[in-house]
Amino acid sequence: MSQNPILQLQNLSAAYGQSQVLWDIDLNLLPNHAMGLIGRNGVGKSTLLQTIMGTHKVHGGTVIFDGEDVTSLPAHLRARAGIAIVPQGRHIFPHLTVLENLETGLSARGDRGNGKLPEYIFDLFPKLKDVRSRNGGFLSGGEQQQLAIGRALAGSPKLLLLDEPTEGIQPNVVQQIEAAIHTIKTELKVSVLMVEQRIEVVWNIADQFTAMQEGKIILQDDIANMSAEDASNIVRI
Amino acid sequence: PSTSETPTTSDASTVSVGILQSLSGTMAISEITVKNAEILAIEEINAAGGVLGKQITAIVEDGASDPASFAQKASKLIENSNVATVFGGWTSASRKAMLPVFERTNNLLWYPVQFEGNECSPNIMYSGAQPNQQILPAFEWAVDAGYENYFLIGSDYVFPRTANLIVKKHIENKELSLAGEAYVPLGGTDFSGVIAKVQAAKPDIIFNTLNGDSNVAFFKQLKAAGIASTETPIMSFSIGEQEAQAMGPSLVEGSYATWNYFQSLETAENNSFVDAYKAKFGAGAAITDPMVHGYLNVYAWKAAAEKAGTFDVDAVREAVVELEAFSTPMGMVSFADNQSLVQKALIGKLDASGQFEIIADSGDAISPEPYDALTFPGKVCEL
Amino acid sequence: MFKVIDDNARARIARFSEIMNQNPHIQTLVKYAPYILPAIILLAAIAPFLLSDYDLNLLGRFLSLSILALGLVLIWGHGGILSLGQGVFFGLGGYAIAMHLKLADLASGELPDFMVWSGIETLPLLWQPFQNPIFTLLAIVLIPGVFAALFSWLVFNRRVSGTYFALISQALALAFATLLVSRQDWTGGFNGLTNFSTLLGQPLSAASMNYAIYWATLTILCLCFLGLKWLLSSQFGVMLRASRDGENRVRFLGYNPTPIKVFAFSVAAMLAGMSGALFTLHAGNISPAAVGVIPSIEMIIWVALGGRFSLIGAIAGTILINFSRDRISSAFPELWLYFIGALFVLSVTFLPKGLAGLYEKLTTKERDAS
Amino acid sequence: MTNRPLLSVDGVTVDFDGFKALNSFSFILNSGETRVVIGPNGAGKSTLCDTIIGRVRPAEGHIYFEDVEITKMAEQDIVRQGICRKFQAPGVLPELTVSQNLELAAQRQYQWWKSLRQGVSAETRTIVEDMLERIELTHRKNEPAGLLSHGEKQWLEIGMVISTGAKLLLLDEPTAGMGPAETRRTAELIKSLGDSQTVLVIDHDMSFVEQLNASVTVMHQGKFLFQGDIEAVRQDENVAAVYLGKSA
Amino acid sequence: MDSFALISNQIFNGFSVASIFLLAALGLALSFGLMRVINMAHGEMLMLGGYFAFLTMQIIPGGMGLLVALPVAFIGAAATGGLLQTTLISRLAKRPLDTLLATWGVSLILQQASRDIFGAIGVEVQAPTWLDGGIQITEGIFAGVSLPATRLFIIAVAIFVLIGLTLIFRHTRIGLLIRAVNQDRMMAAATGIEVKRADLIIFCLGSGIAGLAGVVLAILGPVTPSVGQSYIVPAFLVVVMGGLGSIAGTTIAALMLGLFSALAQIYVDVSMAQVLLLVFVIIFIQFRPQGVIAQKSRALDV
Ligand SMILES: Nc1ncnc2c1ncn2[C@@H]1O[C@H](COP(=O)(O)OP(=O)(O)OP(=O)(O)O)[C@@H](O)[C@H]1O
Ligand SMILES: Nc1ncnc2c1ncn2[C@@H]1O[C@H](COP(=O)(O)OP(=O)(O)OP(=O)(O)O)[C@@H](O)[C@H]1O
Ligand SMILES: NC(N)=O
Ligand SMILES: [Mg+2]
Ligand SMILES: [Mg+2]
Repeated sequence: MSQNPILQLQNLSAAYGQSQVLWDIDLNLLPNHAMGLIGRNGVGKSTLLQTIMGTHKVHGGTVIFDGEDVTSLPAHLRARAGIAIVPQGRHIFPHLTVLENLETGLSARGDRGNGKLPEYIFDLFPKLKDVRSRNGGFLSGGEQQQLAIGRALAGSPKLLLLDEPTEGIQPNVVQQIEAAIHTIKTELKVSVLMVEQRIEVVWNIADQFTAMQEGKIILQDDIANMSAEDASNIVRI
Repeated sequence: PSTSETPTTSDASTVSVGILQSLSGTMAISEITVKNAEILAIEEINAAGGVLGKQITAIVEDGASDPASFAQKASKLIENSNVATVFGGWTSASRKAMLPVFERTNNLLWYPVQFEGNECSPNIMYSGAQPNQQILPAFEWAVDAGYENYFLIGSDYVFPRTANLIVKKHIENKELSLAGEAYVPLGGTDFSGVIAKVQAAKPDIIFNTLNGDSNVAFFKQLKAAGIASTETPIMSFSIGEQEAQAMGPSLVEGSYATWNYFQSLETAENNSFVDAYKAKFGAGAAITDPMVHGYLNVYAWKAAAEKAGTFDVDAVREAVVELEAFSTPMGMVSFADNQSLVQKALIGKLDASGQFEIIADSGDAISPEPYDALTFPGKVCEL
Repeated sequence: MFKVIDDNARARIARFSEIMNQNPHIQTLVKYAPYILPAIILLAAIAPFLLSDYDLNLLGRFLSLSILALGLVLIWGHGGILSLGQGVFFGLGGYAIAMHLKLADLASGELPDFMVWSGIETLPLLWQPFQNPIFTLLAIVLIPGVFAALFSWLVFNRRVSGTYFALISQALALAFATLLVSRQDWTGGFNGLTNFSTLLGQPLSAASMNYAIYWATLTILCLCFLGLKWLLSSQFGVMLRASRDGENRVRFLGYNPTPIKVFAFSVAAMLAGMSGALFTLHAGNISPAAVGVIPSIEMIIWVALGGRFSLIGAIAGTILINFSRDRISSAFPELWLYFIGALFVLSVTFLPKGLAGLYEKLTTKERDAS
Repeated sequence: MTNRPLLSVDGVTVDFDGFKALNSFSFILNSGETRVVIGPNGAGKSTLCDTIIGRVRPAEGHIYFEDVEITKMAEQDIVRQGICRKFQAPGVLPELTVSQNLELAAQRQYQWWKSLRQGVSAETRTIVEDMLERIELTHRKNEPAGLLSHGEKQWLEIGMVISTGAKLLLLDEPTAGMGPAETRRTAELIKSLGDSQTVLVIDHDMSFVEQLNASVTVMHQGKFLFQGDIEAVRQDENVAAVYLGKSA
Repeated sequence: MDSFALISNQIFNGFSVASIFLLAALGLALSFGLMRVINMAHGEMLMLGGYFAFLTMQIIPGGMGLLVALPVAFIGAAATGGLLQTTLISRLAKRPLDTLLATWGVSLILQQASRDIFGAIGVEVQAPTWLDGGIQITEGIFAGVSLPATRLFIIAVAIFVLIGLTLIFRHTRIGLLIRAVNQDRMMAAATGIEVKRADLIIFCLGSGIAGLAGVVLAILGPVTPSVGQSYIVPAFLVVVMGGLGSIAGTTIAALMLGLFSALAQIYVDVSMAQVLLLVFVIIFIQFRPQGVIAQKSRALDV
């Protein structure tokens, strides 16, 4: 483990107005690793991802990405630095076509790239090809989820933040998405930080896991060290 | 502007008077010039020793182009600042709003602008033209010149509407014809529809009671539509030297206007007034009819107070109408029993320099008639 | 500015200023907060003995305007409905009473002066019922209320709201003012209606009449204040805030938000109507200049400065701005527009909850600290 | 009384610019039953809810609720007939408190003038207190609902929908974003409703569906595909092909 | 001239009035679409355009002046709009109704400032001689119809702007990004789009177009501190009718209102036509509350 972490959070905290929701978060994610982030509803998982992405304000602490302190960078510059997000609720641009939605993802490359969509997006999600000229807002939930991941990949990110990517997705597509995330990690060499409620998905994909409770990290370990018992404790059956 | 918050009547050596014009809002541009003229008169009088041995203190208030503000400020001047009299007002709306205040407090307002008549209050001195001192002389001039088909266009407020009501009665009476009548909201600048109607009606002459900036739009769009003022002459009732110069004389050159005073009047009194004004307010200033009325109002008040030997409103009011004709930049004038000014009407034609060449006048001074006998039969001014 | 001060009043003033002087700190403000409101009402009630006629008249006007401001708290603060057309309802109330006052001054068969010079020969039908004082009193409230209900129903029922509604209501203000001006024969046109001499047979110029109108205004303001306090804390207030935050959600719980918003808008319009009528009595005239686009939007700034969620704030904002206008525009007429413009920018940007919000923030901070 | 049809959807077609999200779809729900609707993303499940509740109007077909045709009724009138829906994205009223959200749902006095009074009835209060317990939000009842997390909002919304006392509840993915524990509790909540409320549940979480222990309708491409209990669904090849995939 | 010619004339006038409405409304519609913000000081961008035209033509009088004035006014107004956006509007991003009020304050300040600088009375821009005259139809069924060159010029400017905007929005990447920001600002930022710059671009563009409208108005009438105010309310109505952020919708709405206003003026006076314009809009929203071009979405807009 001599590698430098791709993402390093130190003492990170965040708040909504007066009420603080993240407290002193410390977290390291290694390159080409996937981390599963689990915890009950409302503990602040989405807030944490938003804070890393820069769409939510950092209240205190630092975010170091790829060796650089990005704490004070606005979201679009973090995107250009190589962070991409698939937010909870997907946030598809409803009045852009699927193709156009994907093309917006190219902005994250700044002036890099040739302005063309990477082919692997359609390899991962062949369905998107079929609906490419339909407005994003008209897609079903599963289609939108695939689109959201595709859009995030269009910018060739180094770190992909996934917020409950299987929420509301039909079982066989969940499998596809799982497979896709696996491919993204292993073949595209993208690090992944994934919030997920389905422990089995975390199990299948992640190398590390982190459990949160009330805005704090309570447990962090390699997935290999996580016993079934741990898993059930974490989610407090 | 010189302002003061404190009542001053207790001071034995001065007398305060109010000046109430719009210093802000749409009317400010016109009314500030009247305020200037009134201030000029007060300063001249003070320099010459004041009135009844007292220096005049002018308390200036802003009517803000809003009738309710005029009423509010009038009562402030009278009740808080205890002024002896007030010079001010321009729009009829402001005058109408102030009238009850002056009647309630029995103070006196000196009003300087041409208006639609149909009013006479013991607490207002009307020095601006009554309809029979501006509109009707213009109409008679047009009739004499052989124009038969009249198009009336005005801003949508009381002066144009009433003036046109009177003109229409007279057109009917003379068995001439009305080509059309149109009103545009004050400040309106879209004349496309009106001009289409003018084109359709082909009038001999246009009587224009538009106010302010609407005139620019009207003349421009008329020109763009190919209606030349040489073919269809325009007689305006609210374009003075200031407006003409701001509009660019080339746009309005050759059109007519009727007033009781033009800057181009060649008299010694006028020349010295114009010089004094320019010396104080800048050589570029244009001098207009309402300014002269504002200026002469102050002198009339001084003369009346001196004749009465007091600033008491009732005494002053009685004294004004008994004054002999007095000399002003516009010639010899006097106040009639109905408290309006006896004055001549002048018809001018605009030249390239933004000045009016006086091409006709009414001859004798005209007695003011607040109610046009043809339009409002049986109405008389009872003071 | 103090005119007559009797001993009683002197004592109260002394006590009030003692409170103010001794305790310059906010903490004490909190301590005395429960007494401030009664003290203000008391001061307002005895104002006729404290103020010059002119200042009393001004205060009367501003209290009248405050009634309209209360309505804005209801619709804008709690309903999320930004109306840039309150001048219309203000005008309807103002014109209603003005029409009555005009007619009351006339001998039978006579016409108001402006109708004569507009070439009208018989009293228009529209005017006739206003000869009746009872009808007029009802009209002051009901005409704005009904008209507002109709107008807002047409808009809200089609689920048009927010910025769109603001823009449409501004167009309404423009249309109303334009209509008033262009129907000179019915409305007095640009001049408006002015020169009233009697109210219910009593001469308006009498000092006792001034006091009576002032106290009537103060009483009506207090009643409206209490009424609105009740309304805002009722279930209706909850529904109104719910419709503001999630119109569709409310609909899918089985409620129709349209009548809720329409009712609120209509109540605000009735308040505006009363406000206009009282203002007309104090000012002695009503004209399109008081009801169009610009006055309508200025009404918003009173409430924005005072605090759009606070009834007291709205009253305070109204009085504060209007008094400053009287003072500033006399002293520096050309500065007034810069002042009011800057006030718009600054209060909206930095004080989204207005002075009331600021007060709340300061006092709760103090409380937390102690 | 369980066999009287409460809702019948009769040959409904919904056309989005040529795309048929529902294609002559028919469907009957009996009073008191709990029905799960599953199907691939885009099968038309949410559209079915939209159509019942009046957000989307069908091009063809009719919808009857207790023998009253509701196909063309205004949304709030459909709700007043006794149908209430939870949306996929939680929709609570952010600036009202949690209690107030529930009160609004529970009091069911739909005429606006009836709201001109202070406070809510004792009956409403009881329903609300009870519901707060059930959705475990009692400790946050006086906080604005906007401050809740996504999952808490989901619960609140479920609570609101149940509190309306509607005869038919449409729950579109009620467990989206919930962990296993919450999911289980949601299932219990639904099962605890008993016969008084008929429930239509849409979800993709098979373990949740299993816990509900209800009859399952499978949709595909706007059409009916299969109907049966969960075991039968698992066995069906078509369902496996378009929906469940190899494992699950 | 018969009434047929009057009607034909008014239809033509309607197109020119519609062009002004459109130029005045486009900027509003753009920023409303992107930020849900109505800039009440937009009328003052028209006014600035007018004064820029005046100043330009002081330096370059004659026929060329007007052609130079167009870009000058565009850039001048765009820069002012940009300044307004960065200093004020961006601060109020999440409070659209408050922005409306704050920008009204700006509008008052700008009006008073120009009154102090240029005087309350209007300044005048002289139309170049190549805009004198026009097309007068003297024969055929359209006899009596006159098409003044100034009005043809206005229509041409509007068409030019429309084509330009369409090209930008449909066929450039910047157009795509702006549409994305339009629909989901948070997500746009997360995909790497600089949202503030999109705002700024749209705001400058919209203000610039208003500046062009100001030049056009200067040909027709005086340039006064309040010139913007006289066109701003119809422009707002165009936005209301147009549908959210849609150029096509805005264009159609402007045409409908322009033609309606011109045709109404055949039968009623200008004041009444203004009143009827509002009545028309209110009736219109009974049928199409989402505006001429409605955008469909599945989002539950709670
Ligand atoms: N927009 C907001 N405003 C105020 N508070 C918020 C907001 N969004 C979330 N919160 C608060 O922040 C806390 C954390 O919310 P967050 O959405 O990050 O939780 P989460 O772990 O993602 O939950 P879930 O599993 O339900 O998605 C919640 O308790 C909630 O009260
Ligand atoms: N307003 C619309 N316009 C066009 N197409 C639409 C619209 N609404 C839905 N669709 C299409 O109809 C189909 C059915 O959508 P629906 O949301 O009902 O699916 P679903 O079964 O709920 O899917 P999911 O499980 O992902 O929520 C989808 O393919 C979607 O693209
Ligand atoms: N008296 C006037 N011109 O209003
Ligand atoms: Mg979350
Ligand atoms: Mg769905």
